[in-house]
Amino acid sequence: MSTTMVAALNAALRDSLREDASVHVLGEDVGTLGGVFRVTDGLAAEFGAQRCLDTPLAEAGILGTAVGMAMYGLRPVVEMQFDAFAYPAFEQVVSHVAKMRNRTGGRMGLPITIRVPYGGGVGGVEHHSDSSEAYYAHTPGLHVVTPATVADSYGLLRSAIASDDPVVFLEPKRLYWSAADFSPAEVSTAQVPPIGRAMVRRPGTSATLLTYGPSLPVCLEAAQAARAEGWDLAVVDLRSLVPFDDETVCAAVRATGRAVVVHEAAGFAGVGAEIAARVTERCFHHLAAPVLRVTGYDIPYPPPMLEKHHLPSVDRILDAVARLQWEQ
Amino acid sequence: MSTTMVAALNAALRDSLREDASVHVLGEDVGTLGGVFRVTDGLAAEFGAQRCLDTPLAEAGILGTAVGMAMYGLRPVVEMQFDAFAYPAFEQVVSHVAKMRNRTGGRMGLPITIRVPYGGGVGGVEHHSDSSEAYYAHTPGLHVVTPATVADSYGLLRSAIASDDPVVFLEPKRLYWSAADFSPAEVSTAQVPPIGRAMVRRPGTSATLLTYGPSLPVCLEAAQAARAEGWDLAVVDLRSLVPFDDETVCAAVRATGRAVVVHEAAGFAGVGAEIAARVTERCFHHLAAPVLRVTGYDIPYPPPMLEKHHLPSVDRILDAVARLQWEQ
Amino acid sequence: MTVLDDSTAPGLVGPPHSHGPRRDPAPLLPDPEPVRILGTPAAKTFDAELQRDLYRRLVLGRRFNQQATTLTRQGRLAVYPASTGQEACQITAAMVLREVDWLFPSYRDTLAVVARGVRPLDALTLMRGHAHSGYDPYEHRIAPLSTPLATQAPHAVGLAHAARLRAATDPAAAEDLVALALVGDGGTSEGDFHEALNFAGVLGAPVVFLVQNNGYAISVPLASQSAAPSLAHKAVGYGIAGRLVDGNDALAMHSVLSAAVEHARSGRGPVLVEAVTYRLDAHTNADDATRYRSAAEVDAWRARDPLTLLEGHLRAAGLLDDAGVAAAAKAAEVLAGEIRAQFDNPPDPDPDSLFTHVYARPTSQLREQAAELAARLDADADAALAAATDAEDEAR
Amino acid sequence: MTVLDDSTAPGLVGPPHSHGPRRDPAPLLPDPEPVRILGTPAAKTFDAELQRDLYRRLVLGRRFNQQATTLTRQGRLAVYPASTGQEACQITAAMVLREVDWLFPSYRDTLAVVARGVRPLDALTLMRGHAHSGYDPYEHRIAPLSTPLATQAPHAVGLAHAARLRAATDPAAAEDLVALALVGDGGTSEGDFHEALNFAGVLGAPVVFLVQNNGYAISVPLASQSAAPSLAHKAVGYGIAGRLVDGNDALAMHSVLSAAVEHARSGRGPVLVEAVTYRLDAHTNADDATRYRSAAEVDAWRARDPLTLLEGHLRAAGLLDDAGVAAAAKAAEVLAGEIRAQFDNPPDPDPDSLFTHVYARPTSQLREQAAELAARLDADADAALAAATDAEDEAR
Ligand SMILES: Cc1ncc(C[n+]2csc(CCOP(=O)(O)OP(=O)(O)O)c2C)c(N)n1
Ligand SMILES: Cc1ncc(C[n+]2csc(CCOP(=O)(O)OP(=O)(O)O)c2C)c(N)n1
Ligand SMILES: [Mg+2]
Ligand SMILES: [Mg+2]
Repeated sequence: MSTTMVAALNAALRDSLREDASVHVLGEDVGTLGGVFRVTDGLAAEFGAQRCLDTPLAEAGILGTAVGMAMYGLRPVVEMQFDAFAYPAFEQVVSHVAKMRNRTGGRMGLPITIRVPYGGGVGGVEHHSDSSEAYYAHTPGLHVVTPATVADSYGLLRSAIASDDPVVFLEPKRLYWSAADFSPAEVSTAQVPPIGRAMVRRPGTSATLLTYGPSLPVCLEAAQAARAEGWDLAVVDLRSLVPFDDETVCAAVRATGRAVVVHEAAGFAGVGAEIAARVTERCFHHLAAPVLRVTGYDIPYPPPMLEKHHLPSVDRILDAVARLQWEQ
Repeated sequence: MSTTMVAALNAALRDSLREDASVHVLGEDVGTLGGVFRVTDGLAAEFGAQRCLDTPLAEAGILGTAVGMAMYGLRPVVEMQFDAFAYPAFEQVVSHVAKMRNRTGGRMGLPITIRVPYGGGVGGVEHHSDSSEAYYAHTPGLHVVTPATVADSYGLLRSAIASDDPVVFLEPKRLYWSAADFSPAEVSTAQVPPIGRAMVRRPGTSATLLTYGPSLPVCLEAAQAARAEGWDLAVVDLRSLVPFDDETVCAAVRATGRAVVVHEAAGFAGVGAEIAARVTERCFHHLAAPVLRVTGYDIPYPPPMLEKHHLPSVDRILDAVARLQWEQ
Repeated sequence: MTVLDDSTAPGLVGPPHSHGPRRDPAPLLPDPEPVRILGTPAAKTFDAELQRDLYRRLVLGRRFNQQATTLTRQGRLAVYPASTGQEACQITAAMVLREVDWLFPSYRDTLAVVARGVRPLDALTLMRGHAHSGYDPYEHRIAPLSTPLATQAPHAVGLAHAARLRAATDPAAAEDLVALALVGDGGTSEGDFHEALNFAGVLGAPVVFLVQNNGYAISVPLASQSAAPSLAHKAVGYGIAGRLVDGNDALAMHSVLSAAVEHARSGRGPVLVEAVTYRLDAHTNADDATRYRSAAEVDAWRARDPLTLLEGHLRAAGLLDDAGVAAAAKAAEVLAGEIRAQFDNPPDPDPDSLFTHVYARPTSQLREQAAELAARLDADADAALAAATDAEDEAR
Repeated sequence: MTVLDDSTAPGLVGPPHSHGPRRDPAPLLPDPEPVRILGTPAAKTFDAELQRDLYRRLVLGRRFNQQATTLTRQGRLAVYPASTGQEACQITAAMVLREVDWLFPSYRDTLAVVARGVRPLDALTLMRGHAHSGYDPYEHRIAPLSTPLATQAPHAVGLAHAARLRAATDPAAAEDLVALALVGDGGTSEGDFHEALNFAGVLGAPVVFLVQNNGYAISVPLASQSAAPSLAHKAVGYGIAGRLVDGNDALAMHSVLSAAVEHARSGRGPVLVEAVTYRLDAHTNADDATRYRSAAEVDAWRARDPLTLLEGHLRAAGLLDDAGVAAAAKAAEVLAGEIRAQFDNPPDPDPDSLFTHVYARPTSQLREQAAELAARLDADADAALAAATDAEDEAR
């Protein structure tokens, strides 16, 4: 069965709402409209306007309300309409959502899922294409998860909603309409991927690409193209930025001795810096070259007509691979 | 003349207000009270309540108002009372302050200085000790500056206010009461340090400590203590996180072949990760060991009675230095 | 048990506590129903030339909305949030401002920007996807269209406040300006809206906030947005004047908005104006409005189309005839043709522009990154040239 | 020029536009002056036992504030923001709530937390610096004291809304609860305050917002905080009821606040109560209030001390005599002694607690970091032990 990422996410929400009466969806336009990306399509009709609530237009208010709901034992799933429109809720995220369990000595956890469609490549006007993962990944107390495949969209969202900890769930919006042969109905609970495990999407021997979310397909394409240059590239999909799967990542890097990190967000102090730094700390003597990064430039996200230059491309990835000091 | 950091900052504001009629200070309690740390002491009395304005208690409103003032040609200097209380203004910072010049094709720059007392070590209750530099450093369009000495507090704040770009000016609050022999009156314009240059605070031959703000004195103390172990440590004070002084930093690391980055903020995806990653990219074959990091743990900032365990200490820095693979 | 006779202990309690004198709320509260002029005696005394002018501008405005929507269908605009049905608000917002004033538009207000004199191509640059903002904010005294909702409202306050500050210290440079911030009904729910109104009230800044209440924030109806008697009732909570007006009545809009602007200009403080209107088109060309509102509702509001209302009134008043209608329509076609011509061969953006305006001067990091991109583009161009030469050689 | 006689074109325009029925603002507006009971005829009918109870609790509250302030001088508390002068607000906020209800305190509201039953040491843990929050929020139905101002207000709305949701789907589990959120006058300026009130209004959630307007946000006086006729006038902008009350009149506070709580409980919607009061002490022990307010002002408010007012009234009413005053004072000393005892040998925090509650289960990264710290502490302990042994050896 061919399923899009949007449909898989929708199925995950639907199944969660069905199985657990404490799950509640809320956000701007999630009800009648079914979300601007249709991820919540049909949920209000099936579960009622209260289980899938159209809120006033105020992101801090939405998340703050969700905090209160979670305090009372519900499992809110909040939709932020676009990456940059989650910033008004930043104080609630950092000062409450991330910290509540800790500040109450473990007595009050907040099982909130914050869904954020993120990243570019969809021709969005300004403020509609930010990659904001580093802000969340640097904030202790949050889990930060981002699926790159249709199956993971379903599975990781189920896991996020089931988690007793808050999860920032970053949905790569340019993969929303990607499709795969996948049937949510056939996924058993045991098959749902846990949060915190990376996945080797392609084995390889020459060098390892470390990536996540919207950049996974680009990396797979680059790995394919690299064969013509004689490189056999491994590709690791991180899936979860926090917790980070040091084990899988380090094993994959040690196996090749060379690595490139790829993401859309600006490079400076991005998550790629963390990955490069920790891989280097842990695999130093296995490395034949420094871990390189292919990322968005250190600029505000560009207007649609220029975004192709900004986004990591197959060419830029291959250029970086070429700089991995092969002649040594 | 013995001058505290608070006095030096106060002098910088005073001299800026005096020399440039477009400079305006605004924030919570900056007027009559002179700020909760007394950094704005006496300014309202000298320059009037309008030049040093007590605003309503709303950080997004303060910064948004400052944006409008800057649009009209003023140079607002905003005080955020504490690190964590700058988060309500995060959307204004990221979506407007950082982007306005870019989104208007260079036509509208925003010469705003955002002063943020940051970091711990002062026994503050929760939300009063965050190190938030990574959030800003990852946001293209901002300069991020943090002084560590009394003289730099004066000079860098003068430069920040004079800058045509927005500057997030992070003041290490636990150094507020540190004092040095320094007289603002004797600083000529030519001596004011430019934004973007790191400073080698202590030359050394064994390994290089890279640090900034509140961790500089700790690193200098560690370098002193390291002599007993036979290590001669260099200490670099970054002063400006954005723009980053690759030249000075890389030269200092190449000279020793070993480096440790030290900061208070949580390590994961912190600025230290960027420093480690970029130094490794640029100095790989000069490195005898991976660049290590000594940072705050990946936890919400602890309560006062536990903060000593969380903050980078001389011991932790020396432990890291010891792990720099000397026997190799 | 003895019970106190309060006359026995008057000194104990004294007058009620307060922190300063209390302002009278009455003048700050809006009328219970929106101000209207069309169909009321006031219409008779309304300047006739202004009425005709309003009509011509509304016709141009409507045509602008149509043409821009057509451009989205042709793929020449990435997106367009039309203000069809809200033209009386858009046009009067631009008209009541003097040259010295500033406009702070929201993402739906391209028409107001054009009405204030910006070239359509430049006003639409954001929606075309060529650059973030296509006009010079200082040339036109218009802030960039704000996509994050309500975030531009505090900017308006700050700018208006700054103008007062300058006037106080440097009377020679004094500009008696007003800042007009445009916000939607949905935008009033944001914290930034609240903070802006509060700052404006406390500072007494010359700002007017115009809320175009078109009944929806994308799909969310007003009832899910606010339980207030009217959005104009929010004003009293900030000590500023609240006004409620029929946003589809161009005469009322012009009258209430100019009064508000002059109220602010004269130093009597900020004003919050709520204009009750309706968005006749979908949220944007990408939206399917049938998902959340009925055809009957749209039809009822179409019957209150601001253009139809004004035309009917002007004809009945003898201020407009078929020739006048035809002349206005012809001018609108000229405008549409100009827009099409501007979009015919618009320049392509320069990739180097990615790096040039992030800071006043690029950092060394940005210079490195710009050089990397330039080298890649050169290599691509060389490769393309080589491929073309090869193809030519082969063809020869 | 012919001018329209509006009677000629009635169909053109029709009734004014609106998006649904308009709510009557009148019941939402507060009285022009704060509600008072002391010194009014209403005092006569006020339950006598309740009056005596209020007095005893106010005396305890005052003593609590004094004792906590003393602890800061002794270095046993890192900081204490006293609510001296605001005890009538603090005490009644706790009293009017049932066990099922929730309290959402701000950082100044330790007294309300203690008045609701939390052990003083646990309520003061945050200020002591031992842990972030010392009580179990579920045991007492009290959220942690909120330091970021107004941020807890939307939490109150969400919790109250959630209780309604559960009651609707699972009547057996229904709890008729009310959430009471405490905010300062300064806190009303924050965007979160606005968004919370708006959500409460739209959701019709059973929430009461109590604003303790003590005239200052640290040093900033009310006039620099808001230009509104009263802070209670903000309510109408959210379609919720606004009430203004004398916060130093314990009888009025109890009466207005219980009515508000029962209004919310009965499903009639949220209420915003503004209590006009005064903070007699400095902002915290670290603040120097003489920098921003005059002794004369403080004296004038000291004359309106809620405790003095109530005592005077009760004595005049024959409800209190010297013996009653002495008994209350004695109970207060017992409380103070208990607090001192609790602070005598409080447990030290465990360093491992840094890592245990960041997540439900620590990540592998946190386990590594915890192990590193534990190893370092062990090494330190070993070194200390060795040093001690050496010293012993030497001494021997
Ligand atoms: C801060 C923020 N949140 C969400 C959005 C996404 N968004 C764009 S338009 C819109 C609805 C706006 O409604 P309203 O303010 O009534 O203006 P209208 O579209 O009716 O003109 C939303 C939710 C945004 N642009 N900014
Ligand atoms: C979001 C936020 N900004 C700033 C502060 C710093 N701060 C602590 S108390 C205070 C004043 C609070 O005034 P008010 O709300 O009137 O409460 P009161 O102190 O009078 O009880 C300020 C500015 C804070 N705690 N949170
Ligand atoms: Mg709208
Ligand atoms: Mg106060």
